[in-house]
Amino acid sequence: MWKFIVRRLLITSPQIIFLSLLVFVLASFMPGDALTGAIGPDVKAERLAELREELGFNDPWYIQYKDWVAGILQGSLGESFQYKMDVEDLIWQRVINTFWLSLVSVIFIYAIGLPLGILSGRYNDTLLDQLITGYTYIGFATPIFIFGLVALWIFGYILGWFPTGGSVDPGVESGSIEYILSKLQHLLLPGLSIALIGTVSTVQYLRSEIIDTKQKDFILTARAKGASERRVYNRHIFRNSILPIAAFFGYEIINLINGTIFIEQIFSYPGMGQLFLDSIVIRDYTVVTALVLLTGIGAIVGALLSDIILSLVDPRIRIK
Amino acid sequence: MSENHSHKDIEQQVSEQQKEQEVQKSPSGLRIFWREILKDKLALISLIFFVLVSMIVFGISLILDLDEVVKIDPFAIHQPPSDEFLLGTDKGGRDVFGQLIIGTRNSLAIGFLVTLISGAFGIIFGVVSGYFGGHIDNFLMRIVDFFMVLPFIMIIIVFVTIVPRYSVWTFSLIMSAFIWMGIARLIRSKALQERELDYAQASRTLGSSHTSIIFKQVLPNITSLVVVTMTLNLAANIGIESGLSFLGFGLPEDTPSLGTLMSYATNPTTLEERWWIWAPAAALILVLMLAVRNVGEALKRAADARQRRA
Amino acid sequence: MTLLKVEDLKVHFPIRGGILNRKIDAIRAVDGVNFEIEPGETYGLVGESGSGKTTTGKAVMGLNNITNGEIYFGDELLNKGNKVNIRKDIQMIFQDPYSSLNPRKRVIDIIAEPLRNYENLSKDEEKKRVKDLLEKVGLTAESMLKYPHEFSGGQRQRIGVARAIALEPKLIIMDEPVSALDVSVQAQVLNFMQDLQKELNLTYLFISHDLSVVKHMCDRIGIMYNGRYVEEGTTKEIFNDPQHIYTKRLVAAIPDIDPKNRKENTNFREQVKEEYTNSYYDYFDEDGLAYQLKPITDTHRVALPERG
Amino acid sequence: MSKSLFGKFLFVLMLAFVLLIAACNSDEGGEDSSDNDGDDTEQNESDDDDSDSDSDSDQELYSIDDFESYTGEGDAIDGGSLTFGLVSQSPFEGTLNWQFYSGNPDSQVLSWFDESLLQYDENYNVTNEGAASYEVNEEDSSITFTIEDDVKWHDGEEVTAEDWAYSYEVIMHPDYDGVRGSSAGFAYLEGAQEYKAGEADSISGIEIEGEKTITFNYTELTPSLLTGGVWGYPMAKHVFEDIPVEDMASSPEVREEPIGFGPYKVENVVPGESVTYSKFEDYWRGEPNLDEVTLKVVSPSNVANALETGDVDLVDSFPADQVVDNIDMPNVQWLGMTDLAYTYIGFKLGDWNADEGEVNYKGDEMKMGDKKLRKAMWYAVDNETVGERFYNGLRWNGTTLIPPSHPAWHDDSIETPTYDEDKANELLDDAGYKDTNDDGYRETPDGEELVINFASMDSSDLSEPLANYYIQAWDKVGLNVQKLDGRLHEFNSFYDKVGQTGEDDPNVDVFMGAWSVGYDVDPSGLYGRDALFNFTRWANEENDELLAEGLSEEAFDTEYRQDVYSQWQELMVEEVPVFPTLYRAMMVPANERVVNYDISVGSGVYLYELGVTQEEPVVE
Repeated sequence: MWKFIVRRLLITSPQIIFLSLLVFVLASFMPGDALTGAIGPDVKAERLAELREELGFNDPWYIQYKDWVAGILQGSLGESFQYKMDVEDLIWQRVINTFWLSLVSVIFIYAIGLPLGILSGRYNDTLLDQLITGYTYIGFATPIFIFGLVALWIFGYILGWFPTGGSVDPGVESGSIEYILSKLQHLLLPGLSIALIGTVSTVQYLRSEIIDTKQKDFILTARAKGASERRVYNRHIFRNSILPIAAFFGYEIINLINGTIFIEQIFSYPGMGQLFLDSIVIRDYTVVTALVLLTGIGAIVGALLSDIILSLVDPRIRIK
Repeated sequence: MSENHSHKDIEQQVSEQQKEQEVQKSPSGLRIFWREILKDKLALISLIFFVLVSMIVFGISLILDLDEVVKIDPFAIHQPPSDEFLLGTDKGGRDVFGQLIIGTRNSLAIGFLVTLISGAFGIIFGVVSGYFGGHIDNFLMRIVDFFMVLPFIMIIIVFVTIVPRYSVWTFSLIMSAFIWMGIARLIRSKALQERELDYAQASRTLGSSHTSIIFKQVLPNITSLVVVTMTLNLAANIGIESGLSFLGFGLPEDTPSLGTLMSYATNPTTLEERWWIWAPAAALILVLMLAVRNVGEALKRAADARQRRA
Repeated sequence: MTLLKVEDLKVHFPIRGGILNRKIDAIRAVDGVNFEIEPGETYGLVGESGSGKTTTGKAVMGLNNITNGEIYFGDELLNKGNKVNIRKDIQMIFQDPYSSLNPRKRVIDIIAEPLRNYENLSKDEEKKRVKDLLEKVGLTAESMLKYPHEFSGGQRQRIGVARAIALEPKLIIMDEPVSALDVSVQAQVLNFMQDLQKELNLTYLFISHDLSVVKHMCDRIGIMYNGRYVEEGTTKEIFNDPQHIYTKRLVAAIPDIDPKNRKENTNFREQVKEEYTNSYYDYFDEDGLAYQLKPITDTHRVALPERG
Repeated sequence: MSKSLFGKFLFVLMLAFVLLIAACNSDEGGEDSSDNDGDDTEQNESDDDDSDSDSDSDQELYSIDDFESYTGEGDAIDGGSLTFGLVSQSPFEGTLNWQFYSGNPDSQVLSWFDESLLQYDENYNVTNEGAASYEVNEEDSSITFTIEDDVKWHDGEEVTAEDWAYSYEVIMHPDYDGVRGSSAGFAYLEGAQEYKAGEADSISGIEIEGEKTITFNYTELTPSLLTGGVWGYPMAKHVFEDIPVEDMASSPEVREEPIGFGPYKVENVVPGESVTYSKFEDYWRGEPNLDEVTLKVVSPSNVANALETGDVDLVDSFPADQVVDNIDMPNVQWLGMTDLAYTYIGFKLGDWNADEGEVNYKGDEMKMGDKKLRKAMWYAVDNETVGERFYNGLRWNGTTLIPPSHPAWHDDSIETPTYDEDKANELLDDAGYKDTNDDGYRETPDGEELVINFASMDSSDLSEPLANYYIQAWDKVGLNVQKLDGRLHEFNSFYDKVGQTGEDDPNVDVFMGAWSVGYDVDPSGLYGRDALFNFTRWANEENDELLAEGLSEEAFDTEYRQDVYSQWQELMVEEVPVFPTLYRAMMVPANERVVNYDISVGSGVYLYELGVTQEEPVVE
């Protein structure tokens, strides 16, 4: 197993290098730079030119890339020009928010998806199943930004049940119960928005998996041997269908990130997605590069994780 | 082949199930599709609806004067629907109905283009990879792996900020460049199976070139998979396009898409009070995507003999 | 003059592993095989599955990369470089009549495929040739516009034959051509192939696991085990005077239809089996591989260890 | 997969929804026409939307003159707390130090807990009302400042002359990487460049004359020094002393526990999102009124809602495109002032000579070289209508390049072109721009096709409609104007194209952007011969002279300076390298309970006086 992991890691390292190169080259083609935003009558152009030279904005991209790699080797992702702080600290601040959002979403995805999938699969072709399938039909067709927007409108504005922006109420003592509750309250609506759309594939997968498994011989045998229906479902069918779902989680990471970009924008939630869009606009290259890279690594690690789980679950996949 | 990547394995598992229908593969795949759709009323309605909308939209946009639609009228800002403006006007006094028509056309056009471009590329890539196998496959799949882990929304956004002048075409190209991998992978695993079948080997003993085998022998055998995947991709691509436009990284306002109209709803007053600007666009996106998916699902069933209704 | 000469043919498939996915070992599917085929004869290649017989056939056909060895067709070395050239003089008939015909193609397209590759025929000429070929294999001209799934297995195999003879090859490699067919059809197809052989002056390389079929079809037989030859000889020699214990066992296993001999047969099989178990290590080396072939007569060679 | 009845049902439902919308429209269309007949009594409840928007389309007009910048005095309760909304799509950066901050959001956070030692009047001249008073010594070109005795940092230390000098040393430090340090107060300061180059250990022009007294020696005196030129923010030396300059911006002293000497001190910072302040009892002007202030980021799309629900009491600014929709909000009072900014349309008249460091005015060589053409384009646009229809009067026709936010310098007596299509046509005909090939567009006097490329900055929701509207207007007088690259440009690529680095995109002929104006009225940073940001690349000698005179020592005489700038404004109207399109109002909503607050500068109302009339925000 460790060989498998090490080999996967070896394969992924060129991917990461390519990714960083790609982002760097792209970033160097973007019009403007981090100093464009400072233009105004109070700031002398000479000062900006000076700074450009000092900060190396004028260097060709490969020089900048070299410096950046050198920085990484020393454990630094560089400094954000806009925020005047180390990129890793800045991203950490936001990643933690996105992490909570993703976590809540994932919890909801499974908390909603598993029961619905099981119900739908167990009682297939009943009214309940049709309701659930109907939901997955709509859910599949609904782009997340439309759903998020409408959810914000209805539950945030019209009903006023949820806050319409931010990640926590101001002034709440960090670490207190109130703080956690406030955080949760801010997470609920965006998290639900992601989950209600994101869970659809889980429901569908689970449903068809269960319907499939139901007719497999070992289930029929179990039934024939007199196992109770509940036992059949809990011990045999569920366990058989659930593992692949757990394994697919890793692949889901990239979708989750794509989802958070929209949701964070709509709910003004200060996470990575928002940081990314802002940094694009103000040309905070170090941040853009770091974020894309980090996301890429996240996706790679996610895929790796899934592969490992899958190979544990299904020995056929394991490789020598 | 030697490199085992588990996506592949999952696909193989899936395709094992398909194997049984392999044997019954009949030449009239498209006819089966058609029969399945006729049988499935929902899919039929969806198809008719989709074709109708496409025809209306492309038809009207032929006679609609784009300049007139995007003409700014400071004396008609934010008009509610009326006889003059069927769906009211937006912040620039522009006719929303006209924009909806043009926007649907653009969204559909981009959806089609992206599906075709990314589909064509993905198919060729996948079929070559799967057909040749070995080192070629290994190398090509590393490329796919690389693209798979790209946070494609982010990269597309970066790209869009770079390209100085973009149109429906360039935008479609940019999008296609980052979403061809799924289909490539699917086709590859299919092609891997196909190439092991004797008919492909037979063709080689008969002196057919690789190109001819790929295009004349293998490809026709995976059309059903291609059709199904492309249909489902079409729905997804319309969604991605409108999402990007919504974020402001899609087409410029002068070339409205459904996402552009949606993005007006980021203004809370528009969201709350001027439903006529965004709600029709939202509904249209939903219904279009539903319709395309319905058709796609029906096709999928048709391709999978076990689930066929017809 | 020999038509096909295979010298020291080796086909190895790498086993990869380790962190860098390097080649760490190889499956020796074919490991040093020599044989010759004379024009006009039917040469049988026999062995259980995994013995390397199909791989050998495909290597001759050029469908496998060969690791080592030479294949001469007439005077010509086929494997210049590493890849074996495909010659239109060699054709192949596949085991599975279902998968060997492209289900999306009409019969005319299937049979005309080699013609289109090698000969520039007009549409009408092509049609005529296909019609002739179909008639030659006993199918009607109407079959031309049908799809493979509209035919029975035996008919399909005939289509496969029609395709194979379209280019008027000298050598046809048959890879278990009837094993996928009903027994009732098997004999029919085999007889038809024999007739065809005479009519077109063909040479067959007949690959099979079924000794009774081989006995019926072949002039000479080579027996493979684990990628190597254990014995080669004329049909008579192999069946009447098997030298290698493996061959003996194979021959003994042929079912006899006459019920009178049943008891006798059973006893004989028991004996052979016992001998096989007892003397296994006399006939195979410590890796379970066959030894080098030693000629016994001009035509008969057996893989036996150096004695004394 | 089994067929789902429900799925089918939903699909039909969606279809019905679409049809319904279509049906609704025709219905409402009908009602609308009957509205016109005058019987709108029949409208039922479901038409509420409709009637709202009807009043919308009636386009109520407002004027900046209708609004006060002051909430007025009221019966403020003792103490109380207030929530301040920082309107921003993105979190604030959190560089909470005047020396290092780079965006407006941070400056909003800063102004609650730290302030300048200098106080300005309504014309942005330094007064002696602030924490420091000044005295100009004309003989040796120096200015001496004296800090009030009881000005203390939040940690109780005195704010000293040393602190003030220290902020100069930090900004001019070779390792300093912020954008400040180019205003007159640094540029004219003796010894500053030597210090910056690392040739001197201290700035020779700064003399500390006592604990609270400091003298700055300048190479020459210019009025700019006292209109924003002198850097008035001290930096707590006892806090920062031991931190290397390059690490200061990311230090916790800047980001987490910043101190200042303003009326409120920072209690807690949630990075990027919110800050809580408590009152600083030893504030030098007196004890602040409020006990506590909370600042939090509110996104532009949420701010109206946040105000309505009392979630925030006060905001730093309000999205211009939403003002009119919310102006009737019942629990809110609207404060207004003329913004220090204007929108403009500029013409490319040359390029940048990087070697000389000055503009290379090419005049007639350029497509837009003809003054009459430029003027005609000014006449062709109807800024009045734009202001009224798009901004309901909260932006209005701009006249000169010094906006009325600087009442002392803005000359409203100057005649400037206003919308007159005939006049525009006449000017174009005169100049020889005629449609010679009947394609509906005018050709150049040489008979060549004239396509004018228009680069417009994408800065707000209305950018696109406005740009299109201007293009339509020019189209009406026969000018073929096209958007550069067929779209608007977000600010990065806009500034790249107009030449922020000196490499102008040769395709740009006309561009539309906006400038904010500093306290100092001196326009040479934007229109001087050696100004890189003079994107028109226009210059002439009269301009050079006037701009120089405006900064001369004589210009300390306000009347003299006024006259110089009047002449300059007139010159720019005459030459039209740039014409202003819109002036703008800054509108700030405040909850009804907020009193003693003034958004303008120099009103004599200070932040520590801010109060509330009741404990809880007024909600509808």
